[in-house]
Amino acid sequence: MTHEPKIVAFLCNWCTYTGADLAGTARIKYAPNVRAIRVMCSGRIDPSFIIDAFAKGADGVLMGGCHPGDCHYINGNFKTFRRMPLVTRYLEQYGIDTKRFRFEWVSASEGDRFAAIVNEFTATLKGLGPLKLRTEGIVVPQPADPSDQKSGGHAPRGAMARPEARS
Amino acid sequence: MNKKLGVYVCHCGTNISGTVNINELVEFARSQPDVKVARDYKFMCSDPGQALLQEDIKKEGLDGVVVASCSPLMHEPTFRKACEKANLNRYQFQMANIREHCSWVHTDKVAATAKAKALLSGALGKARYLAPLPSKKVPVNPATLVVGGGIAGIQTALDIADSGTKVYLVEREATIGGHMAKFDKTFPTLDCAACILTPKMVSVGQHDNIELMTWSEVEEVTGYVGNFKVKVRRKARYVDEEKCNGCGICQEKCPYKAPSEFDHALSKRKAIYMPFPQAVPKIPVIDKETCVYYKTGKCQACKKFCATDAIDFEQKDRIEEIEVGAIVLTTGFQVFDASKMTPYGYGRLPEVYSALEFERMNSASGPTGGEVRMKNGQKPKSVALVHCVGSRDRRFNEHCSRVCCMYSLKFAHLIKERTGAEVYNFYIDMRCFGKGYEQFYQRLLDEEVRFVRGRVASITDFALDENEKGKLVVRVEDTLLAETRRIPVDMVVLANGLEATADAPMVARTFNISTGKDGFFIEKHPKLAPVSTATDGVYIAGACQGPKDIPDTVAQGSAAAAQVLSVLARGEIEVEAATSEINEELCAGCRICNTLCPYTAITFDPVKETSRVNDALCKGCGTCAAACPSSAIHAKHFTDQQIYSEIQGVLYDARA
Amino acid sequence: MAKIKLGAYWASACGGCDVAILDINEKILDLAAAADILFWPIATDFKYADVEKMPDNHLDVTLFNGAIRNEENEHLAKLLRQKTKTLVAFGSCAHMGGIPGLANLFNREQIFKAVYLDSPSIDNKDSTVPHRTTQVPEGELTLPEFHNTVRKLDQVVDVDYYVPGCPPNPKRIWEVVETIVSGKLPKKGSVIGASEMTQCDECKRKKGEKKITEFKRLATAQPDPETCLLEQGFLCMGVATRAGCEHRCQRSNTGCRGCYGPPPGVYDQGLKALSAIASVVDADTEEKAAQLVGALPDPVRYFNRFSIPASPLTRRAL
Amino acid sequence: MKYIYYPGCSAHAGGRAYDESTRAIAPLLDLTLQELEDWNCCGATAYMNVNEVLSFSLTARNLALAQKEKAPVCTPCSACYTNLAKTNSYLGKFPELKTKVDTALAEAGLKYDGSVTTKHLLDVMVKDVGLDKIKSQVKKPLTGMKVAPYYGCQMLRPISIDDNPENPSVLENLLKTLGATPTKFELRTWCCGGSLMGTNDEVALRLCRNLLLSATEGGAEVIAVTCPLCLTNLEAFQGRVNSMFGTKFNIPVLYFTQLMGMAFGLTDKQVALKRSIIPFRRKPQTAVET
Repeated sequence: MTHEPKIVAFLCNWCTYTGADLAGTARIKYAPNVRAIRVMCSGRIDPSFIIDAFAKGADGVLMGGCHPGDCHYINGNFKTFRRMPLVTRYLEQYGIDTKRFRFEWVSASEGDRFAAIVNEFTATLKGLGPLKLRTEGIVVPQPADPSDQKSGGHAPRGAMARPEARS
Repeated sequence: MNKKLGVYVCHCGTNISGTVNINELVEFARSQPDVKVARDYKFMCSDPGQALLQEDIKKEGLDGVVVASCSPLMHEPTFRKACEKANLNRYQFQMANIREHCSWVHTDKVAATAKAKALLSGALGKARYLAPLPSKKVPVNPATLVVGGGIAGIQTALDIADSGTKVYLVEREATIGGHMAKFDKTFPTLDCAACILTPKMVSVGQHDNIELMTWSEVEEVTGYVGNFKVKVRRKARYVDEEKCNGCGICQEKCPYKAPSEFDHALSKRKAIYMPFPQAVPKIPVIDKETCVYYKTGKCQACKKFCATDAIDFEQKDRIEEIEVGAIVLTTGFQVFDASKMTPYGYGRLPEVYSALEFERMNSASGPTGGEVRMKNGQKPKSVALVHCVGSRDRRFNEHCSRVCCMYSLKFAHLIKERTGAEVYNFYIDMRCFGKGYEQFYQRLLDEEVRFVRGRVASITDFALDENEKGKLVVRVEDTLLAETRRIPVDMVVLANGLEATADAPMVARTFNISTGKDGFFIEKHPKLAPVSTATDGVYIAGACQGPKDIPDTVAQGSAAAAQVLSVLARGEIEVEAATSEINEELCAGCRICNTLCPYTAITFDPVKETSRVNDALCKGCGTCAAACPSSAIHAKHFTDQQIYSEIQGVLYDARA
Repeated sequence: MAKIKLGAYWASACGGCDVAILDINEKILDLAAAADILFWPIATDFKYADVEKMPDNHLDVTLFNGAIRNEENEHLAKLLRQKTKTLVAFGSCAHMGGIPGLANLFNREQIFKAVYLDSPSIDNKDSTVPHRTTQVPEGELTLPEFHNTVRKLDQVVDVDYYVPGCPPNPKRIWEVVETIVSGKLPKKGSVIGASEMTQCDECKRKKGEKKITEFKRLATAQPDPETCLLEQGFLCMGVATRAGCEHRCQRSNTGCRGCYGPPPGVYDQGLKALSAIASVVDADTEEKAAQLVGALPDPVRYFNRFSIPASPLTRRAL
Repeated sequence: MKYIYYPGCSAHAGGRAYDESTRAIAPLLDLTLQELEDWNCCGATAYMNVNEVLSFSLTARNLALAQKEKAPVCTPCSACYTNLAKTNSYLGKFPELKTKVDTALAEAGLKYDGSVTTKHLLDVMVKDVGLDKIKSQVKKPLTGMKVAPYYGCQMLRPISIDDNPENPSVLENLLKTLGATPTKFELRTWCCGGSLMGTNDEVALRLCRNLLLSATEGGAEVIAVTCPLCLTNLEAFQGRVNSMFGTKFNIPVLYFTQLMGMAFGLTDKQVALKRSIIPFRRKPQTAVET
């Protein structure tokens, strides 16, 4: 059976998420590999989220925001495009093909474009095959639990591990 | 922590169940940790559907609800209300979008179901860490600021003030009235602009609830909807507004003259002047450049004759601070500078006029007393009206200015009426979309005004033959006759386009809104929120939002007034509860976040050496939280932990 | 009060941590007074066998410094875990992988090639590289297995406390010793001997609003000693690094390297610093932004200098 | 300053005065004009209408030859200028055209990478040499000389020299620098009729007549031109214009380079005055004993 890549998509509420909704209402069909996580602004997307998604088994990460100049929060996406070039190079240095990470400006009216991007991205990832990371029996570090203020930066193993996450 | 979550899967008729295996999804939900109940229903948004989760909240004591149905943009408010009715905080509700993002866009049932599981497990992941947030309300200051005293600002100010609430009207010029005050007639009804405008100007001047601030500009705006603080620069007028009674003797006596801005230099005004006789307020201003006193220290004619001793040569600018609950921008437009279009010879050929110059020429109170006259005093025997000057032209403004066709028709009529001259309209397309506009066009056709379809190439005073001698020759390709023509005329009137004011970007920054590619202010939604902006409590009306004729401008002015009044009427407004918050225990005061907030909600406390979020200003974009290097900033309802858990959730089936 | 039984070990590390223990100077006597040192290869003559002979949990506390690079490190980590009540990851290498962790951007073969074959200063005609076992006339010689990946201590054994720093600040070390002796330890898994806040809390430099117009390097520019290095365009990890070291680097007019690790609640120190610093570059177009942050020569080695094994990806994809 | 000089066909025929005067003044301005080896027709006139690819290939050959010289190409002829500039931009814009042209060039063992910059002589004089340098060479200012500055079309359209094509001013500025008085010349950017003179002379003559009218109305005593074709049409056909429209035009037409030469104090021979059909009499103060 061919490999079905898993794509985590961080979408801003006002443009790209709405654009994806439009693709839905317009019944534009696209690959089922993308799983959207809604944030209010692409500026909310902490590079750690992207890396965490890869660490947790995503084969690709897609980020969507408003076109620069159209940001609902005036210039939230400015911070996004300031960070993303570094994220790309960070991935590169960690040996992750940068084609596995895309950030796109998709407006609320570009449902068709959202679909096209997902299809194209899925095809690229199928070409690359599953992402193979490490590991000689290393447990993925888990995000810290803020309620646990004294933790060593990385909470004790499996702090947030859920049974379904280990397969 | 131990959560009690309820999961509700919606069939949405067959919209979802047609593609997603509902039973499998419900079973999956049941298998998930923390899930107390999992049900499905045909239409979750229906009353019985809502009742379903409300009962569970009460019976099972759920502290988190996940509905897998349509997009949150569709029904999140519905379900949030439902939860609140059952005493579960609205922020403890989470939605999984398995319709727009799943059943409607996929065909393969197996794949769609697998994805639905991922989206649901993501929602559960987030729900595990959802926390209740209290809704916050702030009182609204009942005063309003209107910026710009053109017809839009006048309309807005009057509508609001008539409702009995306070309005500050700030105008940068010495008088209100804006462009409309320069017009003679208005299309298509041809009623006199002054007759309909001046009464409104007067009632603004006299209104008990309107505080008029002319010769003033807004310097700085802080605060947020309901509670703005505004700094207004009252420019030195050199005339004491309290003392002056507007008798006008100073103007009479002043010996020095300068070209009149109001008449576009077609006439002269004094060094101390009111722009035009019907000015409101009736208080003159001294033009320092022209006034001889500031050069020699001599003269003082105005001071000598002023009965109320209102002249104050030493007056200085002063800053006035006002507090308002809402702001309406009606800063209007500027006309395209035709001298940029060299082939039309504006500024080079004396008989080529701009539209506003021609408006003044037509005005009874204008330089020629309403007579259409050439510089030599003669009536023109033929006049050319050139449309789309600086509009629909990629080199200058791509947009259509919407009013030029109509005011050119108005000009055509006035010229015919007053001179009987032959009138040519050179147009690309006639755009007569408004009420009564097309009829007006027909009427002009019947008045035998000439219409030549084609963009004018150039205007020259070079004559090729006798009948071109002493005339202006309009060279144009007549696209209906498919030939190039040379049409000699006595006078040319250019239909200058409307464009955003040069300082629009600066104004936008001051009021924290944005401008579009064409330079005009951007409305919140082009169709459903035409006078709102991305900044709550700041509204726009009239030509500052895009070229508009008077009816549309007035309509928008009233619309903005209605928006403002609905805010004021509420007395208090709910502010976003999902804001950012800084844990001062962890904030080391690195000040990374200080410059990031587009709403200046983050301020630095030099004493505590920590930053703090003003959550009334915060719109909850979360940009600061993403940047905070010590995780001291906590983006409520989109916390790191909620998102990490959601990531884990959507990857439920991935190898870790 | 009974003396505590103390152990200290040096795994894959430079030895600086052990030296730092000695840097508590005359207090070393108080230490000797408060604790019996039963195992400390750098200072005293013990054999692994001595440790193996100890009953389980014989040692009260072991300060374990260094990362887990090879089989020997791993064996000792497991052994000491078994013999110790309270195992402390001591110093950046044990805490986060430290400088040895940078090797996770390569694999064993690449490293051997660089070290034993390509290094210009090496004379190795018959291209010898380490092997686990080697046959010699006298019999078989063995070397500890060299792992592909460097791990931090808690990726091998359960760790009770973490003392960050490369090396830990002597003042902090003494405080840690006092805490241990007093027995008033915080809850398991805590970082001790460091502040809960970031460097900026202690750093005395003037801090204003941040807007980075270009990235500068000490090689080519001289920072003003009074104002925040970051504001001047000099990279400083202080914003995302625990205080406690007495901001040694900033005081010597150079940017913080991040050895004290992330403050509580931060998932990955490097990514947080990356996000923070990139967010404040003075760029309002994508082109400008790409060009500005593009000027950073080596993001990962900078932002994760001490923490690659602790990062979500832990190493370069194999 | 070194340029690859592309005279174009007319400079060696009808436009010799242009070529000679240019070569005469160049050294005074430290301007090295190295004629392009083995140049061929620029592809102007009929070619463009008969066979575009052929036309572009011809120009491309010139550019390919110039490419080896590693210096910008400078031509005095507006038609040549237009064709060189046009070819440069089209080869960049239209890959399919480029492939065709490349094959054509390959036949001749040539290759063109689009790197050559092309300039009109007037542009070189005013923008590269500079008015200051020119001023420094003016020995006999053309004081009082009323000159109609004629640009023609191809230097400004479709690809303009460094000036505002709708309202150019470089030629006026140059004339002022020489001490002359540029006159009002409304039609200074209009077409002279170009090669229509050969195919539809009625139209061409009417265009010429308009130009002559506009020029003389401005009170000019001489017309300054920047293109051999313009000169031919405006000068050689004044007789036919007169007989056709009953006008009495008799106005000399000179190349701006000739005027420069005069101002620099060169002899009538050096600036090839004698080649004019309509003789131009120099005012005493600019005349040089020969």
